[in-house]
Amino acid sequence: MAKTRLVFSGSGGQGVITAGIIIAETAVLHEGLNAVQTQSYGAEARGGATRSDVIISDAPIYFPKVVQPNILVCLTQTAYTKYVPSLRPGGLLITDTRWVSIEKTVDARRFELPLTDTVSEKIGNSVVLNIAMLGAVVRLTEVVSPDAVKKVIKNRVPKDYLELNETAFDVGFDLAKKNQT
Amino acid sequence: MSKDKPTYKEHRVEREWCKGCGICVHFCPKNVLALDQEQKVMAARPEDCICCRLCEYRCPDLAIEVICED
Amino acid sequence: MSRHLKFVQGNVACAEAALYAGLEFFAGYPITPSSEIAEFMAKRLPQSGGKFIQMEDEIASICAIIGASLTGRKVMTATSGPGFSLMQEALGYAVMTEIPCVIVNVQRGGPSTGLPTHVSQGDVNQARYGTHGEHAIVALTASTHQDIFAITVDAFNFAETYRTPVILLLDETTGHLRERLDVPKKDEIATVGRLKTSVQQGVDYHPYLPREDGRLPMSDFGGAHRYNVTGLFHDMWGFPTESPKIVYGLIRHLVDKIEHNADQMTRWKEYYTDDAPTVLISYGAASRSALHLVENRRKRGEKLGLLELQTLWPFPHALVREKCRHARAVVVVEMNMGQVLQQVKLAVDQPEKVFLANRIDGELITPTDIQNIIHVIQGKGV
Amino acid sequence: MPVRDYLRERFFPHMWCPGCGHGTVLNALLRAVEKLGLDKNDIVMVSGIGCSARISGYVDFHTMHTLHGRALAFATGVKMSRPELTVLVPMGDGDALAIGGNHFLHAARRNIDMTAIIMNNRIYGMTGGQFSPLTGYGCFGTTAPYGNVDHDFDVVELSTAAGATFVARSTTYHVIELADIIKKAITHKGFSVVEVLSQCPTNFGRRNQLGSAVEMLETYKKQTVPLNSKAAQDAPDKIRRGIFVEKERPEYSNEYKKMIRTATGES
Repeated sequence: MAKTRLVFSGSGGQGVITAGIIIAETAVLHEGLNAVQTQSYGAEARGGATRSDVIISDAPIYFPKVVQPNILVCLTQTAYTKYVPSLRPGGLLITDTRWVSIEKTVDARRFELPLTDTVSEKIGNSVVLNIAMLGAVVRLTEVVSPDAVKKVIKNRVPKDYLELNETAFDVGFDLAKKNQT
Repeated sequence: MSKDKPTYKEHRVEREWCKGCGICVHFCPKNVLALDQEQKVMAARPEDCICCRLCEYRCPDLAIEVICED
Repeated sequence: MSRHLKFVQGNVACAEAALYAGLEFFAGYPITPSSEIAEFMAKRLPQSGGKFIQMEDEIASICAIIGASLTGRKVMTATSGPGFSLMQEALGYAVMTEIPCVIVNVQRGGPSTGLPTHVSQGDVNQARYGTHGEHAIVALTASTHQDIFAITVDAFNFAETYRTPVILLLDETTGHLRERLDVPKKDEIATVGRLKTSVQQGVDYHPYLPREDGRLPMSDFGGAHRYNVTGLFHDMWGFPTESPKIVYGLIRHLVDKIEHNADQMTRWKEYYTDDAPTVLISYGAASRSALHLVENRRKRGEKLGLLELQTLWPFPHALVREKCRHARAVVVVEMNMGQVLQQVKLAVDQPEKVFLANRIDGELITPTDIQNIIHVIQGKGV
Repeated sequence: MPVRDYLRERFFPHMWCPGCGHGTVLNALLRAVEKLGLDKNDIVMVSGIGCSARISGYVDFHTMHTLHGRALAFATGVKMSRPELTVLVPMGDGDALAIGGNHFLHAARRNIDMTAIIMNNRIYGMTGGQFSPLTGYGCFGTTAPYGNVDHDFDVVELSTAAGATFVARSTTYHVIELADIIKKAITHKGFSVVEVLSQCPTNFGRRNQLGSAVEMLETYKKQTVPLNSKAAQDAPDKIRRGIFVEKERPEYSNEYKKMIRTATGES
């Protein structure tokens, strides 16, 4: 397989780092692949610009940062403006309709998904936005299997919140599926 | 039954250790001690010793031992 | 799926390895980007009967582990640049008193508080020269989690074997990076235990009289032998002395026990160095970028080689000289102004063929950065 | 003399000046240890740097002569690792309260079971008489040639506020009392502080016209009063001696032992 280079971007507290960790951990622990995850963030614990880089490959991965993602997720307008120029032409762009308006044409497969709105509507708890986002990414990229991701989620999430997270994953997954025509 | 008072035997002085500060001499309640010509402590009036051992306790050089028999 | 497979940060790989090596006592003070190690220890050490203590600062942390080591425990602390600066005084004490301990420095940008969440490799010289007085030191590094694990076990083994503090120079990138770690099975990597004296109670034990092989068996504080430990120059009983003969002998001993065993402590990896006219020398996170470039260029037929150093101190001059003998150009890839570069220049026959590819802005040097510098060098006709 | 069994006699006479109070502190400490019948192998003494710190060289325990101000940090590592050992930490006033002030506060806060003895001679003796955090306002030192404008700490108040569970003060004149207080401090389960007023005739006495060692001891005799005594009531300005704090609070090593039981699920 070719290297899959993902960048999840948003603001601190949205959980993009956790989402990156989950998909990378899935690749390593359940898919027999190599993966690395790095992150960059400001000094703020909440609210600053945050990005999580993930590379997934069946070959060894040395340089761990993503320079040119072929999959980019933007959960804020700031992140969109900052990172969209780095997206590899022909890549995949996922944005949240609530927070991001697409300003110009990008040479990419574009998915403007109402992630936040759907999560709020169907779950009523936007804290799991990142897991819904992950569901959409998994559906659209097929880089790891949804069942494997759920195994990782099960291991990482406290028991009381497991169902909430699993539902969120499915909501994102189905939303992507619906938009995939 | 009160115990007998201890009987004084001797002051053992580690002469090499004594630095002649005079603390023991000055604070001896019975004026037993004195510094000799080499500025080392000695029991000048041993017969007056009451075995209170304050010289032994107070000596910064750990140079004095008061030997008494209970 | 292997039961031992984990997906963790480099800091956690280091911490897992420390437990594997037999760590029993950890003292630390929170500092980015090393705090994950302390957090791991706070949770895991009490589970295995070990002890974790959060001290009031980094000075107290290193002092506490030295005290604990003297009672027979394997010990470690972890910090980053500003904390490592504070530790220099007691690092010298551990050198002088020959007390085994491991000090992890997850490097960040400096000087001063610098760049807490960004990478740097600026503490190579501080590890060697940060504490005052003449001495030798052991400093190790690695670039992947599997290697961080192995080198951490080495760090404990060297500390115990040579009775010395060992510094692990990690960096923000590898420390925070998550990737796979196959935790080795028990006994898969050899671990060195504390060498204890066989001298029985009642027989004179000389804490600072080396055996014929140069090693100093220890006796635990609280054990059968009472002795003195001091940061002053000391005799074979551990008592202060100013005798020029003893002072000379002790300095020689402290330096020689490291320098004379440099071969045993030299760890490295090499990629295509045999036929490469251009050899890259790198370490830590920077060497991941270097290897990325080397592998990419090889696919296109360009003969680049890489020597990845894992032992930085004692510096492996002979190794570097050997691996660079046939190279027309040597490019040192590091994230500082040339701290390893200086050593490489000392090591090779022609220092003028040694160049620097660096980055000092808090960002991980990229394969492209290195490629661009190689182009410039080649443009010079090398 | 039974206490000589605790000495490393080959290093005597010791290096302290004639009349130095530190020898008397050593004397009283050994008497306390002897009365408690402690085994030499069960005692660790950790000292810092300065005249006071040399005390560790003279006692036949496990001894560690460490860095200026850091003795309590080293000692914390020892005690955490081997809680069954008796840990004694003699310190000078600069050692304990200037460079080591923070370590002192935190050792007290943790209430880790060790005995800190602050040998207060109000000066940096070994380096030649520079003023210390206990020199006091108006006194003279080589770095206070016009009279000190720094105020001093009250060790008892400081230790109490920091959470020490045993706090006492005595002097090198009141040797019977001193040995008894040190004995109680060692027995106390928790962080114990004993401040001992200890004369430095060479570098403090001389520079402040306090006379010889004998005269300095006379001052301790006249200017201090037992806590809660009639004499203390009559003389509110005089320095109090005695045990100021003696209370129970969970001890650090014990608490950690409990934490291990929680962590391993044995509780």
